[in-house]
Formats: sequence, C-alpha cells, structure tokens
Amino acid sequence: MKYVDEFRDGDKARLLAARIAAEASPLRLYHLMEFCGGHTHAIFRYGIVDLLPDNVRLIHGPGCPVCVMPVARLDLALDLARRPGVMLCTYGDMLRVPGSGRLTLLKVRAEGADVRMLYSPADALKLAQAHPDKEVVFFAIGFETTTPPTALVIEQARRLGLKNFSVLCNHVLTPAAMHAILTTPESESGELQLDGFIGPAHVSTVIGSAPYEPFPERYGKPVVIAGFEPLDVLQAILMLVRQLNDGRAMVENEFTRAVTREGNTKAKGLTEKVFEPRESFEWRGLGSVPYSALRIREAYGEFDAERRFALHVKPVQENRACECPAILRGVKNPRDCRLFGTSCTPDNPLGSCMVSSEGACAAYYRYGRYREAGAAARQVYA
Amino acid sequence: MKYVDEFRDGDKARLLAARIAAEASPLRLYHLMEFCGGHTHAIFRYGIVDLLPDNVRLIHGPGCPVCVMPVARLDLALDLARRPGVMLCTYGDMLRVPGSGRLTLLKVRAEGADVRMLYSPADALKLAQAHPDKEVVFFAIGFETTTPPTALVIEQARRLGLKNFSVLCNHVLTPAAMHAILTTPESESGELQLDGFIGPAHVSTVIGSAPYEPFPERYGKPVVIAGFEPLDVLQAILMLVRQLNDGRAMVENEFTRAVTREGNTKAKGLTEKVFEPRESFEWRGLGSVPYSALRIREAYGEFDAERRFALHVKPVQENRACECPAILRGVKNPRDCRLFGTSCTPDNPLGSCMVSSEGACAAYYRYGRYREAGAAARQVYA
Amino acid sequence: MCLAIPVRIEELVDEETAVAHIGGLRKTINIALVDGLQVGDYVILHVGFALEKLDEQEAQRTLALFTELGQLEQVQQAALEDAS
Amino acid sequence: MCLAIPVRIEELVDEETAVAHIGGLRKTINIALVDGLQVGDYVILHVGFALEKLDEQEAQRTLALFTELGQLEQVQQAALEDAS
Amino acid sequence: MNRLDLRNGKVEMVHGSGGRAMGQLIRELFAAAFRNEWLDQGNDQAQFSLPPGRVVMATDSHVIAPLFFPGGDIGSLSVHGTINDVAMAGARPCYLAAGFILEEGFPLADLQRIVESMAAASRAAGVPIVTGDTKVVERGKGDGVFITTTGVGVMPPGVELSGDRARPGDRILLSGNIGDHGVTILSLRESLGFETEIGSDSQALHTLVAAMVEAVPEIRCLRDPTRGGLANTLNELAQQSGVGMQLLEREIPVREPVRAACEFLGLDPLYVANEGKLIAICPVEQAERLLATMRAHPQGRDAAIIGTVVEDVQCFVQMETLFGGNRMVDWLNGEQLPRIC
Amino acid sequence: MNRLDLRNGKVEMVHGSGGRAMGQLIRELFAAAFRNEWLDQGNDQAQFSLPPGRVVMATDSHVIAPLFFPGGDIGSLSVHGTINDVAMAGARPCYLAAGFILEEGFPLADLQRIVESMAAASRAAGVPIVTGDTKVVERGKGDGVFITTTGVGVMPPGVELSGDRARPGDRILLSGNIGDHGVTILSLRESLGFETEIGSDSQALHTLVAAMVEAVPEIRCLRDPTRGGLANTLNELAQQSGVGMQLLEREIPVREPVRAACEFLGLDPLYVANEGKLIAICPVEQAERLLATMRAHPQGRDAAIIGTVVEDVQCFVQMETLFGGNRMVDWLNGEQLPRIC
Ligand code: SF4
Ligand code: SF4
Ligand SMILES: [Mg+2]
Ligand SMILES: [Mg+2]
Ligand SMILES: [Mg+2]
Ligand SMILES: [Mg+2]
Ligand SMILES: [Mg+2]
Ligand SMILES: [Mg+2]
Ligand SMILES: [Mg+2]
Ligand SMILES: [Mg+2]
Ligand SMILES: [Mg+2]
Ligand SMILES: [Mg+2]
Repeated sequence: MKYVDEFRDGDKARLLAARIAAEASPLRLYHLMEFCGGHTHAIFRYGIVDLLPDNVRLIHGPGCPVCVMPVARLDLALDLARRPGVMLCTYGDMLRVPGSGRLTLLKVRAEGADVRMLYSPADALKLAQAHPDKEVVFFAIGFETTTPPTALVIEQARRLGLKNFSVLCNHVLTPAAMHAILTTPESESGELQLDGFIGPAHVSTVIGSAPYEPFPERYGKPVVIAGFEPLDVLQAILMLVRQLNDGRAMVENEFTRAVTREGNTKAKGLTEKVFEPRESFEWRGLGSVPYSALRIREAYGEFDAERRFALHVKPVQENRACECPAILRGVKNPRDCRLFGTSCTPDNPLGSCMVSSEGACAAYYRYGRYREAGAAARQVYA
Repeated sequence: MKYVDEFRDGDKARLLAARIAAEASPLRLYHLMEFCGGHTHAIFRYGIVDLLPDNVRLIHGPGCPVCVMPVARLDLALDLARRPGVMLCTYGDMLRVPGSGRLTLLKVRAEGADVRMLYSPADALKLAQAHPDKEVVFFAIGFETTTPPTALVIEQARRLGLKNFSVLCNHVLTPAAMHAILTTPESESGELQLDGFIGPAHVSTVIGSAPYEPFPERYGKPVVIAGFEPLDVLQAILMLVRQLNDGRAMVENEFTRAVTREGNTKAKGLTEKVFEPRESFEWRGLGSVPYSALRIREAYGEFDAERRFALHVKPVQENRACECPAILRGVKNPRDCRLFGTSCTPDNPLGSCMVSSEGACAAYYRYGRYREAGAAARQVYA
Repeated sequence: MCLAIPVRIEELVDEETAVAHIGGLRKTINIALVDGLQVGDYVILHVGFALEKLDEQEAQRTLALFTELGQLEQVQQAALEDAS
Repeated sequence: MCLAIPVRIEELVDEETAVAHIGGLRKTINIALVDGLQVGDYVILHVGFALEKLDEQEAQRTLALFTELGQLEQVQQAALEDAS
Repeated sequence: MNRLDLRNGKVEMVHGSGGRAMGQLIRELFAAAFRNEWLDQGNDQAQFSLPPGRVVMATDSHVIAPLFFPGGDIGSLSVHGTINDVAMAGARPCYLAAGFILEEGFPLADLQRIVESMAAASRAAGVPIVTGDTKVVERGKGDGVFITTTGVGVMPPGVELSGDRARPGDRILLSGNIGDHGVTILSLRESLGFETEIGSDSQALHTLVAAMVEAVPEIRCLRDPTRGGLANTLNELAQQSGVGMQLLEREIPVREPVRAACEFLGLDPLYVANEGKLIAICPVEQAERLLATMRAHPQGRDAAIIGTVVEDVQCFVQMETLFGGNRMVDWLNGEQLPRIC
Repeated sequence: MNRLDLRNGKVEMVHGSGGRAMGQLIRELFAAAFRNEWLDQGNDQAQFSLPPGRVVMATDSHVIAPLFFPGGDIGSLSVHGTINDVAMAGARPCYLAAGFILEEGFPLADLQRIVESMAAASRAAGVPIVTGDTKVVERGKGDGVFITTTGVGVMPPGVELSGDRARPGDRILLSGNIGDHGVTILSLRESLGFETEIGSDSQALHTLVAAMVEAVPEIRCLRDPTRGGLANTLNELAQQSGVGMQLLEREIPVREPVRAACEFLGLDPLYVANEGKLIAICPVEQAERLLATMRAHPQGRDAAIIGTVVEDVQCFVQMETLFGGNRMVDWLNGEQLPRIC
C-alpha cells in the first residue's frame, strides 16, 4: 500500500530511534502528550515505547471520541434506541461502550431495539430512505475529521426532504480540549508534566495547523503535527526533542503530505454552515469545556435529534473506581486503575477507555499486558 | 366423548343398514343428496356407502363453503394479502385453495405477505388489537353456522372502536343454494336425479328447520335434517327411504338434540343486525344465485373490507377441465374428472373440491381411492 | 360442513365466556350466542362459540330409537331363523 | 483518532463520487469535500469520504528525510567506529 | 473475567464470534452441563472407540415452538429424537453431537434450562454429548434456539433392519398410544385456547429397542412415527417396501384427550406427531413374542398389534374403522391445519 | 404428482411437515443431488462399516450471510467446514450427515444451487452425505437456510493429536495466507462498498492433513483458524496446552487486498476468518520436514513456520512486529466491528 508501507519500515525506525536517543539530553525528561488515540494505537501496535530512551515519556491524551463521551450522552442514545419506531445507527466503536448500568447499544439491540452499525454516515441516509416507517437517528461522534461527512449528510437529507432522519450530534473540537488539558488544576499545580504535543494528523487535515498556534504562544508548549504511521510518530518525537533542546516552542508539521496551515476550506465551510459551537460541553475527564463541541444550527433544526425528541441530558454518576477521567487528563496511567485487567477487560469493559481500540486502557491491555506478566516468556524464544 | 361416541357405534350401524336394505324397494332407485360437506366427510370416513344397498345412491351437494367460493373472490383475498401493511387472517381450510394462476394464501405468505391462520374469528380481533400498525382483514367464509360468530366479532370491533379491522364477507345461505340446485338446467331437464335431501345439522341449529319447508311444498322433495355422526346419517337415510316409500314429502328432523323449528333466535337476530342479503352472489358451480349470500350492512360499513379497500370482483376464467362446478350441482362425480388423482391431488389441488376435507374430490381421494385400485389388497388381509 | 362438537359447560366465567370440558380437555369458549346456560349443560361448539344448547332428552330419545331398531331387528332375525 | 488511509482515484463517477483503488481493492468513495480531483490523485479516505488530497511531493520529501537521517547515522557510525 | 450472567443475561452476537465470550459461554454453560472427558479436552471434534459392528449415524434439526412444553423441551427432545433415529436401526446409540443456532437476545436463563434438560436426557440415556458447535444469528433471523443433534451407534451382530424389508403377512406393532406430543404442542397455542393434562411422550426408546432386537432379531424394521404421525410413517414404510398395509382402528391406542382435541380442531390423530413411540414390523410367527417383549418393558406397556402387511402394488395403507367400514389412510396432504369444515 | 418447481417455486411450510411434499423435496432435490446407496434406502439413519481405529466426530452449524460468495456458498462451506474439523484430529473423514433449516419463502432455485454445491464438494472430497433432515420455519424465524453438518472419520494408527499437546520449543506452522474468507464476506456487505478480486479460501483440507500425518506422525496438534481467525485459534491452543506462543509477523502470509481492506475498515487480519487454512504445531526437530511436506501439497504451497511455542504460565500469544517491536496477540474482544477510530 503506497504511502502506508513506506512509513512502517523497521530499519528506518531504528535509525530514527537512534537519532532520538542521541539527541535527547540525559539530563532532563521529555513529557510528550500524543493528543490522539490514533497515535496511542500506533505506539502500542508497533511497540514504539520499546524504541525510546527512558527519559522520553509518552502521555496519552483525550483524543479518542469514544473515550471522551460522557455516560450521560450515551444514555441519550440508549434511551432513543429503546423507543418504539426508532432505528439508531452509529459507528461500530460505539456499540460496546457501557452507559448507565453497564448497558450498551449491543445489549439493547439484543433486547429488541433496532440498532444498526454504520461504516459511513452516508449509509444512515440510505437506511432512512429504505425505512420510511422508522425514525432513523444517526448517533454521530467524532472530532473535526468526522464532522464534515456528517454535515454533508445533513445537507443531503435536507435536499432529499427526508422527514424521518435526524442526528444526535456529539462532534467535539480538538483545540478546545487541548486548552482544557492545560488549564486543569493538575496542570496548574504542576502535577501534569507536559512539555509538548504530538498533534493530530487527520483532524489537522481538515482544520489545518493554524489553530495550534496559541499553544506555543500562550502556554509555551511546542506542537508537532504527525501522521499516524510509526515513522511519522518517531519523526515528530525527534522534532519535539529538538524544539525542547533548542528552547523553541512552535507549531511544526511533520504531516505535510496532507496538512496545510489552512486545512480544507471547503470542509470547514460546510461544517460552519450546518453546525455552531455549543457554549459548553461535558467531556469525560475534563468536565464542562467551553466552546468545545458542535450543535446543529437552528436552520437545520428538523434534523437535530435533541430538538426533535426533546432530549435532555440527565446527569449520572460515573463509575467512581474507573480512572478514565484522570487518564484522559494525562495524569494517570491505566495501570493506576485497580480495575484494569481484572473487573475491566475488553470483553467486559467498565470504562470507555477499555472499549475503543484507541483507548489507553484497551491499548495497554491488548498490546501491553505482556509487559508486566509475560516478560519472562520472551527470553525463552530462541 | 359423550354425545359423540354413542353415535358412532358399528353394531348399531349394521342394524340400521339392515333396516335400510330391508325397507328400500328393489324396484326403484333412491337418489339422496347430502347437501353438506360434513355429511360427505362422514360418509367417506366411516365407509357408509359400503353399508348401503346399491339402489340407495348418495349425491354430493354444494354444502362446503370452501368448495363453492369462486376463484374471483379468492383473488380478492390474495390481492389484499399482498398489499403492504395488510394482515389477512382466515381459517386453515382457505389457505390452500388455489386462486388464479394456482396461487394460494400459503404461497403468498411464503413470498412475504402477512397471512395468519385462525381457529376462531375472535382471534382476528386480538390480532387487530395487537398490531395497531397493520390493517387486519378477516377473510370470512361459511354458511349460517359460521355467520353469527362473525357478526359478534364485528359488533365487538365497533364496541372497541377498532380502526384497523375489517371483514371480507363471504357468508352464504343454504336454502338459496338448495333452490338453485333444483332450478339448474340439468335439474329441469331431468339430468339431475334427486329424490330428497339430507339436511345440514349445524346450519339448522342456527336457522331451524322451518326454512326447508318450501322444498317439500314447492318441489315435492323430502328433507331430513341429520346430525354429522354416522348413525345420524344412516338414520336420516332410513327416514328418507320411508318418506319416499310412503309417497310423503316433508321436513323431518333427525337432529332433534340441537335443532328446533325456529333455530337460535339470538344468533339469527345478531346476524340480521350486522348483515343484509346481497341481491346476487356468484357460486362456483351454481353461477349467480339471487339472495344467496350476506353483505355487511352500511351501518357497519367501516368494517367492510370491500368498502374499505374499494374491492371489485374481477371475473376470471376458472380452470375449464376442473369438474367442480358440475360436481357441486350434483350431476357429476369426482371420477368423471380427467384430472382427478393425476394432475389434481390433495398435494397439488387444481380445484377447491380437492382442498377442503369436505370437498367431494378430496373425500374420494383420501378415503375412496383404494376402491378402484386397491380392492385386491383387502382380500390378502387374513 | 361446519365442524362442531358437543361440549359440557364446567364453569361460567362471565356473560360471554365459559369453560367447557370435552374428553378430558378444558377449553375456554364464547357463550354470547346462547342465553341461559348452566353448568352441566352441553352445547354445540363451533369456531370457539357455543351455537346452541344440546337437548339431552332428545339425544337420549334418538339413541333409544337405534336401540329399539336393534330389538326390532333381533325379533325379525329370530322370526327369520324360526322360519328357516 | 480518525481511522483514515491514502487511496488512489481511479475513476471520477460524478461530482460527488469516485472509484478509488487501494492494495488491489476498488472502493466507491464520496469526493464532495475535495475540489479538483483528477484520476491518479491520492486522497485521505475517512468513513467513506475523501478528506483532502495527498501531496505526493511532500510525501517524498518526508521519506527523503528518513533516508538522509539514515545516511547521517551511517556517517556518524563510521566516525564513531573510526574513533574507537 | 466476570461470570456469565445466567439470571438476566441475553445471548449477544459476541457469543458466537469465536472469541473469549464464546469460550466463556461454552465453558460455563455447555461444558459445565454436559461435562465429560471429550468436551473437557476443548477440541473441535471428539475421539472415541466404538465397539465392533456396523456403525449407524442419524441427524435431526429441532425447531419446535414453544421451546418448553409439558413433558419436555427442545433440549430433551433433541436428545431423544436423535437417539431414537439411531435406535430405529436396531443399533445401540453411543455418542451425540449438538449444534446450536441461537437468536440474539435469547435469555441465557432459558438457554441454561434447555441445556440442563439436554444434559439430563443424555445422562439418563447413557449417551454423552461429546462435541458441539454454537452460532448466534441476529435478532429476527432465528427463533430463540434451534438444535441439531447427530448420533452414532453400533449395530448388534445379526440384526438387520430397514424400511424396505416389510413383507406381506408381516404384523405391524405400535409401542403405545399416539398423538400425545402433537396435541400437547397444539394446546400451548394460545389461539386454540385449550388445556389438557397430557404431556409430550418425548422419551428415548433405545432400551426398548435393545430388548426387542434381542428377543426377536428377525424384526424387519422399526421407525418412530414423529412428524406426520403414524399415517405418514406407515405410508413411508409401505412405499419403501413396495407393500400395502391393513390396519385395525380398534387396536390403535389413542387417549381420550387426544381424540377430543382432534375432534374439535378437525384433525386426525393418525397424523399427529409422537416423540416417544415406535412402529415395528416383524414376521407373523414372531409377532406375539415381540408383543410380549414390548409389553414387558415400561415403554411398551400399551403396545398392540395394529395391522398386517399386505400385497399391494399401489402401496396403499388402509384401515378397518371402528365403525366397521374400510378407509384409506393416505399420506398427509400438506400441513395438518385446524379446520372449521 | 407434478414435479417440484425448481425454477420459480419457494419453500413452503408443507415442505417440512413430514408428508408427501416433504418426501418430494427430499427425493427430487436432496437425494437427487447427493445420490448414494444410503440415501436411496430412505431410512431415518445410515448404516456403514468403518475401518478399524479410533472414531472422530465433529459438527458445525453454518449460518453465513450472504449465502453465495466468490469461492463458494453455504453448501460447499458446510461440507468443507466439517470435513476440516474431522481432519484436524488427523483423521480420515468418511461420512457426513446434514440437517437443513429452511425459511418459508426461500427460493427453491437457490436451495438447489446450494445443494448441488454441497454435492459437488462432497464428491470432490470423497466424503458422501449419507443421512439428513429437513425442517421449515416460518418466514421471519430463519434466514434463508442454515445447514448443520456432522462428520465421522477414523484415525490412522499411531497418530494422536490434541490441542493440549503443544510444548515449549515446538514450531507453529500455517498452511497459507490468512483472511481471504472473512474479507470476501465483508466485501459483499453493500454498506462497506468495496470490491476485490479475492474469494473465499473455503476448501477441504483432509488430503493435506493425510500427507502431513503420514510424513510427520509426531505432529502435536492441528486446527483450522476459522471464526476469530489465527489469533483466537492460537490463543485457544495456548490455553489448552498451558503454553505461550511467540510469532513472527513477517512470516505470516497476508495478501495485499486483505491487508488493504483491514486497513480501511480498522480490522486486524489476524482476527479475520479463514475456511481453508490450518495451523500445525510440531516438535522443532520435525518442523522442516513438515514444512516441506506441506509445501509439496497444492494446499500448502505458501506454508510457513510462523512462530514458536514458549513457556508462559499466562498463556500469552505475542508477536514480533514487522516494525521490530513486540506486541500481544490477545483474544478477540467481542466481535470485530469495522471502526472509525
Ligand atoms: S481499566 Fe477500565 S475502569 Fe479502569 S480506567 Fe480503564 S476503562 Fe476505566
Ligand atoms: S379432481 Fe380436481 S380438477 Fe377435478 S373436479 Fe375435483 S377439484 Fe376439480
Ligand atoms: Mg433423522
Ligand atoms: Mg427423527
Ligand atoms: Mg425417525
Ligand atoms: Mg464449530
Ligand atoms: Mg424471531
Ligand atoms: Mg465443529
Ligand atoms: Mg469448524
Ligand atoms: Mg475448527
Ligand atoms: Mg429427521
Ligand atoms: Mg429473515
């Protein structure tokens, strides 16, 4: 696969790793947050941590749209799915996330609710057309990457005059979350050690690199936008090490092959047309974050499931033992959770970070569990 | 089973048979029509013909509501069943009757239509209540026996204010059919040899014996109302033989245990309230017979599927080779049909008389086929 | 035509409903078409509805007819045998 | 976040639709979010939608960086070995 | 890993997807109930030795509704049904395999009840379930649970049974009263609205068969009159052997409630399904001995000689009625539907 | 009686009711296609002799959608799948039984196509379908057709395979590239909207197995990585044997289109189903001989040694990645669902 395989070359990875080891100063620590779950996934899948010197530490950020969805909003979807006549459709990732009482969309489907898995939001439209007797609701999640397709679909629904289609919108905004990370009490108290960001690749494809410029400017934190292939990640780490060594703080772009300063103006325009910012939105881990999410504009109100079904978020108590919130704020690690790997596993996840394959807990469990327990095993391998 | 088993006693049957043989004059033939399919069924199931002298001959009449239903009316039901949103329910007997193109309700169900089998018309109401999103249509058939339950159900639907329930009414009237039998060209030409009627048991339970009084009076044909157990049938034959021997022609009642001269006035009143006579109705075999069937009164028009769905009977060509019409007029016998037992079998019926277990063709096939082919077999039995 | 069978009323449930027995079965039936039923009565049951009460005296009378006929036959048979 | 992959446009079907190739697969994709695409272009595909054109020159430049780095390492390695 | 929630849990798609959840379902439910050395091994197949002799194999898919009924459930039925098909060869059933097709959303509590009933039936019969398979289909693409069982058994030496071996003069024996299973199932259809004390006759007949073939190795054939009832099964045998049959209605045991139910539904008990009865055909000389053997076994107490095989190129089955007439007992036409006329 | 309308006819309830219509379906469709002495006998079971040796039995229910796919259909799959489960014991598959659950309204033409494909697969494999069963469920209570097949076979002397026999130091071999079947099925889901030239790898592996156990009777175990793919099957074996495994990603053959499909759907080829591949574990001393034997067989041309059994009380399966790191290859979590993040 062109533009994929070249960026997974193990030999080049070792060269990059050697370069990082050579350039990272043994006199200091480098705390780098990969904002994105996509990076988290790549880091574990390819074993990147093994290639880094001990003093270059990666912190997992809140960049997984499944992980940051609060239980209260998932409950809205569960509630809708159970109403007679409703067909709720969403991406496969969301089906296994536990809401209140450990209920999931898969479970309500097993009980008889009409829940469909989508690969593309365009399929939600097709379902609405094929089932005129059903209220088809698309439970939309995602960062800025996933938002333009949703916007396009709402626009098309209007053009088609669909009367039985709506969207439960949970699109969230990356820069707002990055600001929130840097203004938590832990951040202000210094408990959060964070020297720079590995910035998202595909989000930036849409929004461009400009929105990250406040982070070096206001907080002095360098940002390097990086692709999701392992060489991209290593290269970005090298670029961050160099900025930190040089005492620089700026936005750099490793993913020049698809990210410009402006991003995709057409996609941004469409998003702007259909959506507007919410004054505030609840994030798991970060709490209420101002202007951190989108809602459907009044002009498209008929396609807004929250308006159409008069939905109101009911605050719920999240599982207290689940450390997802602290993990998403970058101050804890899955292994700090006493449920990790015992009560909470990918088969029976208690928190969202154990569901999405980009969740830190799932990544630790899937790819990392052997680190503690199975290390001995590697020795035996001849 | 009390009042059942006593009327099936083989020893008594042989005594009755001997009496008939003793009293039937060897100098004449006795052509007796059992109007009712119920009698036809009993005659074959118990082998009554074997017990009768050769000169006492039984002719099968048009008294099976499945058999007399013309293809054109069955097509109405098939058409309705295939409409989206319609649930068509009817008695099991009707599901296998072939309409145009050999289509049956079972076949359209296999193709996806929602067709349900009922044991009782009361269940049609329950279905309508359980499926408010469906148009539930009860495809009602039957003689005067089955009509009062249908009337009661329509009355109840009105009381319950059901908005999704209607009846495709095909209730027909016995005396009208008996008149028709006696006024066919074959009857007038003398081709139909008919000396008296074995009258229906359960129809008469409702309508009483009075409606048969015109037949002796106007046509000189005696009528004996008989139960459906084999001793009842034999007794009625004996009573007819006696009337004919005596030159009498009157209505006699063998089924006094459940039939009076008036019948069930409550049931008749309800029927009268909900239904009115049709000026004319098409019967298979008899053609258009005046005032021979019922339609739903205008006051209950909302429950009339013909009005509700603006149904109109489209004349169709019945299968020309099928001799059902002549059989139902009493002038032919199943074995006169060249399709009998070859192209037309109970598994693949071509005509309605091969479907209902009261149809003459089905009875001949089921119980009588051995008579031609298997007679030799009996000898072998030690 | 019109499959029907005598069943015995075991219990009157409400104005429209009764429980009937037949050969060891219990069956809920609709009795709205027949007035004045009592427990113990026999009715003719068709498509779940009682159509009419069965007159037990008449039933016995019909059965007696068959029995008489039997006796008559026996008498005649005996006469025939005597004669031969 | 946001699973996406570069695919090559093989055929422009209409204003909104193209057929893309990737590793021997053909896939119909929505191209409404990206203007001016040509057959042969690579795009980043996400949930069935092209998000942006891939700049092949930039891709080559990034890959070249890794290669240079390799050469640099070799030079340094050689230097180290010389020194030892 | 939390244990399976057998009280409130439901079958989910994941229980069929070959991962850990499926493993858990198999371990905590199936293997726990069926418990034997073969299942404990956890292989995709079972290995065993068979005693010497010809091997018999039979399979049946079970799709009954309702799943639970007086006298059994789909679980016990699926064990009995296949044991009987193996036994009808005259063989000793030795091992069973079971394939489950579960519908998404089916309550695990019901599944457990079914599986435990299978386990009990298998233990009672002494025929272990040694291998199996589980699939889950989406809601609306199944009907709770379907179970396909397959049995293998071994023929005792000297016994050779087949449906094509009936000869004119042979006697036809029936092991007991007919129609109980079918009428029990009909009584549970809410719309037919009747209640009865009777239950399904579902039972494994292999010990009865073992006694029969030991006493009368000359038996021509055995068959269990399941779907389609006595009438269809006899027609099948008549056709296979190229013979006719003459039955005596008075010898065919039918319980009163079965007769009554058939009477008001317009059915014929000869066509109603049984799940614990067998038909045997044997030479006339051995008929009385076979009857005595059957009657000496608890499952054959009500056994009767119900007719005779006759010569008939048309392969008709006929019956002398209680009333004294003679009638055809033809194949069932289509389904037996309750009728009004 | 008119012949079955195989062109326009549909499955009706009557085809499952045990009467003449069912007999006709069996005769004109199933028996006509499978044609063999056992089915011709028309009994409810089959009788046969088995060569001496331990007997192996396996069963699988098949519920795939769509029913037809490049490289096969539910019919051929149901033959291959069970033959393979028998063969994975090292046994020679001898006979098959097949139970059909048909949905009312299913086109007879499609059923015929499926049955003929089964017949062809069974003939090609030399494993006859000797007994069967047919049930029909109401529309909406099934999904076209489900097929449960059961196979019996016989172990060659001296071979003893079981999933619990893997030992540290053993080598893990794979017979060819993975993921073709699962990706083919996914490509037919309209909503995923992709096309590929590849087809299912569905095939019967018993001749490959026969060659392998003959050449290397010391093989510890064989298993076909079907549902759950290579990853789950290896985890099963690791668990059963109480060992760990260390794989080499570079040795695991995956075709480009399979990798590509997994890439854009967010799946991992290690978890994608196969229907014509096997995993073998054997002592290190025999590994090269076994590899050579496999490569000499057309079904093992692309065989590879993909890893080593290691000591590990946790029974972890790990893999050295192409990239040079090491990762866990855990059990599948739930179903593998296409994902966006
Ligand atoms: S292991 Fe589970 S409970 Fe603990 S933080 Fe992660 S998701 Fe939450
Ligand atoms: S045998 Fe068939 S075609 Fe002939 S008259 Fe009877 S129903 Fe009609
Ligand atoms: Mg069988
Ligand atoms: Mg069976
Ligand atoms: Mg059987
Ligand atoms: Mg299996
Ligand atoms: Mg269902
Ligand atoms: Mg198996
Ligand atoms: Mg298998
Ligand atoms: Mg297997
Ligand atoms: Mg069977
Ligand atoms: Mg379906």
